[in-house]
Amino acid sequence: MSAALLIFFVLAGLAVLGAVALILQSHPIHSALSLILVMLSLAGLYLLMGAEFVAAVQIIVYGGAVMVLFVFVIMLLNAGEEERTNFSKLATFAGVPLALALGGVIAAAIARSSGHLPAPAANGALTPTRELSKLLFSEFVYPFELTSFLILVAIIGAIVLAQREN
Amino acid sequence: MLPLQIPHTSDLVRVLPEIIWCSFGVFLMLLQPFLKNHRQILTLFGMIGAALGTLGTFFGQMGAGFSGLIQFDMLSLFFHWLLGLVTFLVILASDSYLERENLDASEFYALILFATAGMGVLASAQELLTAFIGLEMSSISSYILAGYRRDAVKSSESAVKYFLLGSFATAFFLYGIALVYGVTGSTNLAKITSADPSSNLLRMGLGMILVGLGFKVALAPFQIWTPDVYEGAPTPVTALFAAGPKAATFALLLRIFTTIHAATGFWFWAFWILAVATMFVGNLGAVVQTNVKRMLAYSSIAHAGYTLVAFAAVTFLKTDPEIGPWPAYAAVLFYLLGYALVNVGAFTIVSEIGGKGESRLTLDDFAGLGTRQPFAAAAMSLLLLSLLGMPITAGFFGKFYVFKAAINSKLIWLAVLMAVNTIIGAYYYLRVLVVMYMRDHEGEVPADAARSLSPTAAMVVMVACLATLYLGLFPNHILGLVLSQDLILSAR
Amino acid sequence: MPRPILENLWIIPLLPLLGSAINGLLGSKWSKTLVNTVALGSTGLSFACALEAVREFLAGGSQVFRKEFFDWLVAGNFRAGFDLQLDELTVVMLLVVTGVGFLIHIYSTGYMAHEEGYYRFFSYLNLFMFFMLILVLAANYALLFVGWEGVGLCSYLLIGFYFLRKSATNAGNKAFIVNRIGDFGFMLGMFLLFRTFHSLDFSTVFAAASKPDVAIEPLGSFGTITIACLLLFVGAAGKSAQLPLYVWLPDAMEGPTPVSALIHAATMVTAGVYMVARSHVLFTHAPTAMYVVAIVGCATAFFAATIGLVQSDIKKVLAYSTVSQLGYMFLACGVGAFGAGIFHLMTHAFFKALLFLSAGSVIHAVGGNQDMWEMGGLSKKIKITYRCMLCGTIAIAGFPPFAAFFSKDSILFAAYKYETNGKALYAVGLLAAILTSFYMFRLIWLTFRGEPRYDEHKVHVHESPFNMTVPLMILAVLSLVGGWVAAPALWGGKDYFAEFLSPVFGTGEAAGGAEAAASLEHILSGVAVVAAALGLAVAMWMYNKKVSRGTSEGLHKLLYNKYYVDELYFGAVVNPLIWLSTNLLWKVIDAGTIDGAVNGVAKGAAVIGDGLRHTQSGNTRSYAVWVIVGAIVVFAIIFWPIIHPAFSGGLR
Amino acid sequence: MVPTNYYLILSAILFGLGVLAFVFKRNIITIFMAIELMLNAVNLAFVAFSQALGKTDGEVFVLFVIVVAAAEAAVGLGIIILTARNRRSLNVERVDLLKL
Amino acid sequence: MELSAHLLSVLIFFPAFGALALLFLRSDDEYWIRRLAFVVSTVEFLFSLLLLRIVTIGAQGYSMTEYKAWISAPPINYHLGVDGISMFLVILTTFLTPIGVLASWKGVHHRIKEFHVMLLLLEVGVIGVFLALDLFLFFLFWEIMLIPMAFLIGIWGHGRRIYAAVKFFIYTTAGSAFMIVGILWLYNLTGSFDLPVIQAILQTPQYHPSPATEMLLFLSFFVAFAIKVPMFPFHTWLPDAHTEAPTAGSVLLAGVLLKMGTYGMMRFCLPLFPEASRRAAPVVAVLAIIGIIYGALVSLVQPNLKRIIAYSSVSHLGFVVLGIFTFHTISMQGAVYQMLAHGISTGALFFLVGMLFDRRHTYELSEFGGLCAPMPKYAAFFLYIALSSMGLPMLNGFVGEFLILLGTYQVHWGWASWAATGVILSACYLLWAYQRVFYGDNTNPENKEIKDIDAREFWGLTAFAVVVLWMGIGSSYITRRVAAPVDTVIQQTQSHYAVEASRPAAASPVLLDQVRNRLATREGTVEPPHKGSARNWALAPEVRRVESIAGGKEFDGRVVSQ
Repeated sequence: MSAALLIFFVLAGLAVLGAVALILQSHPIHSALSLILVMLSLAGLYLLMGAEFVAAVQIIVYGGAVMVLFVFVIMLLNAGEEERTNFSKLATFAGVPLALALGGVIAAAIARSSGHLPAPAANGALTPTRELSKLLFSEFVYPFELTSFLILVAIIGAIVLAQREN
Repeated sequence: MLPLQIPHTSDLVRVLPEIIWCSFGVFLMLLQPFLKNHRQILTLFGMIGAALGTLGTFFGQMGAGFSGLIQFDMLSLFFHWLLGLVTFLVILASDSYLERENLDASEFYALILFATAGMGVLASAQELLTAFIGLEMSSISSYILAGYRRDAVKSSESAVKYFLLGSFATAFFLYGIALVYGVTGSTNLAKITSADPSSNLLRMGLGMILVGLGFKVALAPFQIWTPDVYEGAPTPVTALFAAGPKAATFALLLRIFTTIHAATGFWFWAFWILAVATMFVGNLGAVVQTNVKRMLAYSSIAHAGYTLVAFAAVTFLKTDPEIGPWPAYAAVLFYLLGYALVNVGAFTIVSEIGGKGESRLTLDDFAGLGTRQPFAAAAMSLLLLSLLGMPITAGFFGKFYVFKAAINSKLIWLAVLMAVNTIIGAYYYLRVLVVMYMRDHEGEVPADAARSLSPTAAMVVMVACLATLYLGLFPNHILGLVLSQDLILSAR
Repeated sequence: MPRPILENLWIIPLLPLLGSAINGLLGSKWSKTLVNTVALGSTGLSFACALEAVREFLAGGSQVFRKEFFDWLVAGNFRAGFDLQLDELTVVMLLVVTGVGFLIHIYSTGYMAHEEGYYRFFSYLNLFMFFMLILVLAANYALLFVGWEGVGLCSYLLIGFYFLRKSATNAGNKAFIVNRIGDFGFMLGMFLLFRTFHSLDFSTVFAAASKPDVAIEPLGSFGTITIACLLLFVGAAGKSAQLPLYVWLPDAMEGPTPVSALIHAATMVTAGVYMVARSHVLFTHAPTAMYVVAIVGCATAFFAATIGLVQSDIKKVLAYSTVSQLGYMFLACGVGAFGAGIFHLMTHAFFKALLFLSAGSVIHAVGGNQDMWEMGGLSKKIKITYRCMLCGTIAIAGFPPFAAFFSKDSILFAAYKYETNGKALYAVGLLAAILTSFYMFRLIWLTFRGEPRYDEHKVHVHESPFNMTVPLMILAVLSLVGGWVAAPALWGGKDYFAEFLSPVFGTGEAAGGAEAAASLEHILSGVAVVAAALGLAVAMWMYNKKVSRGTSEGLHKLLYNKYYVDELYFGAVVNPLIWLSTNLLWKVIDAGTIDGAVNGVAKGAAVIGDGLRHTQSGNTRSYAVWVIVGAIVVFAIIFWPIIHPAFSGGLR
Repeated sequence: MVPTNYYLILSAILFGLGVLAFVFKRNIITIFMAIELMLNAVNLAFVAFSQALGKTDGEVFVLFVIVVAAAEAAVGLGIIILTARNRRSLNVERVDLLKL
Repeated sequence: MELSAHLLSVLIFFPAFGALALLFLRSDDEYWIRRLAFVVSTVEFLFSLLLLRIVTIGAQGYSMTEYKAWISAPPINYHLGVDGISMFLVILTTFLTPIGVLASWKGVHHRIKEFHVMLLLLEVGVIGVFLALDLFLFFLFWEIMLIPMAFLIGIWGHGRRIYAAVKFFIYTTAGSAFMIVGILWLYNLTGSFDLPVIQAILQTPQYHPSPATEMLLFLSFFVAFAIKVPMFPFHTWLPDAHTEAPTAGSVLLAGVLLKMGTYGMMRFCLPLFPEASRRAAPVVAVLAIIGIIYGALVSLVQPNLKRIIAYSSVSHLGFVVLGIFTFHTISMQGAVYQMLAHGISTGALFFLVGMLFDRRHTYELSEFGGLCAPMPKYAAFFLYIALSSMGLPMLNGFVGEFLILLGTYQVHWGWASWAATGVILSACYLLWAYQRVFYGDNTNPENKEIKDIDAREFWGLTAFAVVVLWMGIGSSYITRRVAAPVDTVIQQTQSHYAVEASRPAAASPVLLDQVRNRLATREGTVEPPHKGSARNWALAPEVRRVESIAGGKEFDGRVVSQ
């Protein structure tokens, strides 16, 4: 087992652990922390694959900004322990098996048919950030600009929704 | 230095509608501090924005833009018109609603315009990334709009449900894109076209895309969110939901599932089954509703089902070299246009009848409308008959073309099941008519319920009715436009 | 030679129609005199025209006259026109109808003088004349059917004339519906004739049927013509009250008495006989049908006579007597003696009209009561009526030289000579003759002889007015002399009546002719007179003293209740049909099954919809599960070809 | 070297766990986290494919997804705050006024 | 623009303009609303009488047609035509509409304007149905007609009016939903919606549908028509609709709407699907006979006058269907005649019953009795019409029944014999009902003061009475004019495929020329299709098929301009 594989398994294990913890933790703040664990592990995996910029963004934007926002809201709303109600019969009895089945189907489909793909970072090179930015500002400039409006929408939304009644 | 490419002017002209819509959105936000109490002016600007954006389509050249990220063809043109018209009408219809509910106008209109821009992007997207951004633009705006009546419990519930489930579906959509990307190495539809149809991963990816988009257009069983969200959202917003995103998403579905060869042949079974399920769920669900707004929500599910019948025909006809899929495309487009206009009109009436706080939405509140508000009742009848598919209305030709597409593709049983559904539909549409004309209002009619439609709403309803009749009498004018092999450029 | 009336034969029926229309539309506000003028004027003119037409006909050498006036039904190769024809048979019927009809009109002006709806009565009566004339003048079956149904209608209207009486309207309905059953057969008969001969014109059909290559279908076989004849006979049986469709006629006595005389004795009920005689060409090709006709006629003659024995209502007795006499006529037709049948038809018209009108006069005299047990001893108080009625009774009983002696005699003679069981037919006929004589003299005795059994303080018996008695007297004379045209046959001379009709029926079938037959006929007529005398004697013996109604038991009860045939029909047909219609067809099939299914589907949709809507629990978690379910379904569909490679299609 | 399959299967597992979390959790915020988890799974798949194919546009996609996720988070948390204010509960099962 | 050249359009749209004019009157202006509606419908009736000059005896095909291109893709055209059959049905419609206005003079008190608008719109739809030669146009009018009728029942009806209206609507929609599938399927086979063109194409051997297809197509049309007729077992909407409908609604419903079903069978089912019609004929005939007997028996025991008449319609229309499906010229002419006769008789009966309802607000038989005394004129008219309905010779009802039975007997004596029992039963239920209403003592105190008919009612009834009598005597006026079209229908049903296949060019050259010319003229009105563009999608099949019929020429994507 090569070192890369070992690192992969460790990180993958952490990610899955985080995900499972997210599910099992009953306090939202713990779930949020579990999710941060998943994100950090994924950032590691991105690095492992050589996607350094994505890894950085993952940590800065996702792990940093977004998750901080989550934690902030949890604190703001003073969310306590999760109330484990079971009003939904369907979700109670069929939810877990079906969700697992779905994940299984996807995993199985991938496992059976993506064998021909070359391993990532087979060329050993990191993705140059310059390449990335070139794409972003030339080929994908239109969605990029659209994203600005998207963020504007989000700002308006936050204002509109969180505004107190006057 | 990075070799930054300034986009070519022609590319910008191709997205002129989106630019105008977005600019007006920003413009309206900027006006907000100055015109806070001048709702009518804001409405006017919103309408101008919607109209100008629609006019913006006339300058673009047919063809792909932004290095193939978007495709400016007849399909996108058609949907831009549809969206512009719908937005125009929805903004007009919102005027009295915002006044009644005492809501801020500028953000509302800005969000509508942003949403429209997002739908426009969706309609012309040739690249799944663009589509994703467009989808998110329209979706995020929609989430906010759904919860726009902040103090109303139902509105916020509608928003939270829409948001959670919408994001859930988006995740599926994205995962689908990822898989498609993995198999084909691209997210550009033009490049995916020739992908190996036997790849299971591609199949899985397209399936997940179908799940994600099917959620947006409310196909059973992904329709499950629709009644709740439609009921809870402010009624003009519901009108927009039922007309805009649905149409735009169908445009994208058309583009994807006509472009990609891998999604033909056996795929029609997926559409077949989804169509049947959707029609039955929508119609049977509507039969038992007593809330008109919710009933219309169910009916919109049913209509998605009817549209999907034509879809089944598309995927099937693609393999028929003699006829080609164009009649089915035309059917989808015509159906969506007629349906969108009718729905905007119908929801506008419901919004007006609903009164302050949307408190009068049940069938009982519609009782005796025929005498109380003859115009509203007559218009509602016409629109409902169009939804039912009576002749000389848009709905009739819509259904007719769908039937025809289905029969062209020898999907006789699908056509028969659709006929059965039409009969079920007749039952509940007719019930509203019956209540309006044949039953008297029980108890005293509240003072404000007797008030006739506001002028703006009346205009919207008028336009919807006239459009319905126009499409019902001269369907050819529109059909001639969309019956072209250039409809979807990448699908030639 | 100009033939003004013959060429415009339509005038004869049209006149009464006009009278009917005028009286019906305007008469309500008119005085009785005016109504009388119109009614009598139109009928009288019609009678006059008929006479003139007959004169023209005879003057023209008795050529069968036939003229098409306008097309009535035209479709494909089918044509039925308003075509009238006049031949010897028509002449007899025409004169009987217009003549007797006119007399009865006159009588009615007296009889109905105090009734409500006077104008209505005459309007109906004139309308009846119209239809009856159409019936006898028609030159094709379809037009004949017009008259046929039309007289049925008038019969219905006139029976139900006293519409406040439920029994009257019931009787009207019964008459019409039973007639309809007969018409059902008649129509089918017509259809079959058209299928066979491609026409319904008498001339065409009979010409085609009498072609030499049309074989006579032997007795016992059921060929096309036989079936057609039998179907026609069903119609005739309905109209002429034969077994088993006779039930309406006794009830029809609910109508005013002149109606009973005109419609239910003299004319309408003989339409069946007329139709059979008219179709004699067909019947002679169908011995099986003939035999059936003879048996039915004979059986009816006997059967109705037995019921007549015990009836207490004076008109009911006459009604059963009519049924019985009609049976004789069919017997005659059945044994091939069409001429004799028509002869009896004519004499019967005279004497039965006479009897009915006399009975009407009696009823008039005693103030409306029809129960013979509440009469008696009337002979002294209403002498004219008594004499006229006696005249009619002697005639019907068959005593010479009254009319029925000759006609009934020729029928029995023909029956006796008939090859197939002729003797049996003769025997039953003779028995019926005895019964006839008995019940008629019983009637005379109960009504006119003995002591009065009515309350003389309340009932002031009075003779009828002039306009009622004169027709009686005329008819009495006709009952006497009506048969004399055939009388010379008894002395080996000519049967003028038969000879007159021979262009229609052909010669050699009726009485007269061979010497050997003459002696047999003498014997038979002697037997007949003896039979009549026997009936008279028994009646005298039984009713000379008996004055009380007595109890009704055993056979008497059975007869008195008409063998319970009405009850049988109601119990076996009418009530089950109504029960079936109500409970099975309407309640179970219509409301239950079909509507139940329709409403059930609607309910089912609502139930399913309700079920579906419970999936809409409002719980986002459930919704997410549904999305997952949907995703799995989509995957299942698109991977189906991999899971099941053989799957290729199915119903799309 | 780690085969691409491994990454993809991990991605599928994470996606599945995200789905599971969505249907299993009751707290709206946590459910939203489940969505984020699913998006992360998508990102992982994208990066893996991108690297395997030796193309960069997959990573661009990831950047967009992250941006959109951030925007969605802003709006989503706004909606959650609104709901919490209206409802005084974060249990998704108690947000069921609209139904049937 | 000559009026006479557009008579058919005028006939269809004149009432619509009348309805439009009504809208401009004030809703409480009862006086003028009624008069205007009456005048409009009467003028319409006079217009329709002009048709009598156009359709001559023995005229082959359609005596007058109108053709205008409407929708090019798919090729839907405004194609109208009139022949003997449709002419009389149109006249029947225009005759009954003013009667309907008269009938509602006193019975309708609220929303008078809307009522008359609906009545006139109904007339538009019905006349359109009878005149349309384009399947699509036919379907369009067929559907349009539904709404005014449903409203007439639902708004101005009695008691359970809403149930009845919805039932009527859903029943009919159920039928027509399948018909549209059939129409489109037919289009898919032939590439045309034009009735004559489709007929020509279907009769050529290479375009015969397979027997199974033909049967399904036949059924898709037939069920819609059978529901409309209504045939057993699709009849249960009728009693409800009739019972609850206002008088005018019942008059028109029974008078003309039911005829749309039988007309459809004659015009579409038989000529388009001859083989299937013949194969289905035994079943249809048996259903028709069941309808005849069943309707009569159920009618016998109904407690309500309107229900009696409603079930009698089931019975009478059974005769019509039987007459059509025996494919015999006599019976089919009889069937056409019976449609008209039933329209008049039943229309009149409903008119009469409506008068009673105006006075007493009930239809229950038990409420009546002895009405002869207080209202003799009314009783006389009622009897007269009842007699015409039960088929008394020299009145209108007899001719149809007689011809139908006569013709049927020529084909199948058993059917005729069973059907003829209906003649007996019709007398039973009508006379029995008549007896219960009019005869006997007038015991119900509410009936003591009941008024006899007034002048308006008298003249309305007189109009009926005259027509009844005229039709009974002068039936040949009608039968001669329907003979040619009926024979055409029969001829079309006789074009056996086996016979067809043996002939090289089956469709007549004249018709083919017409088809081709029609295509050419239509091409002139819309822009010519670009070669290879999708626009000719709509035209392609039709042209292609016509070409191949014409001479097996290869289709090159363009219309051959002659």
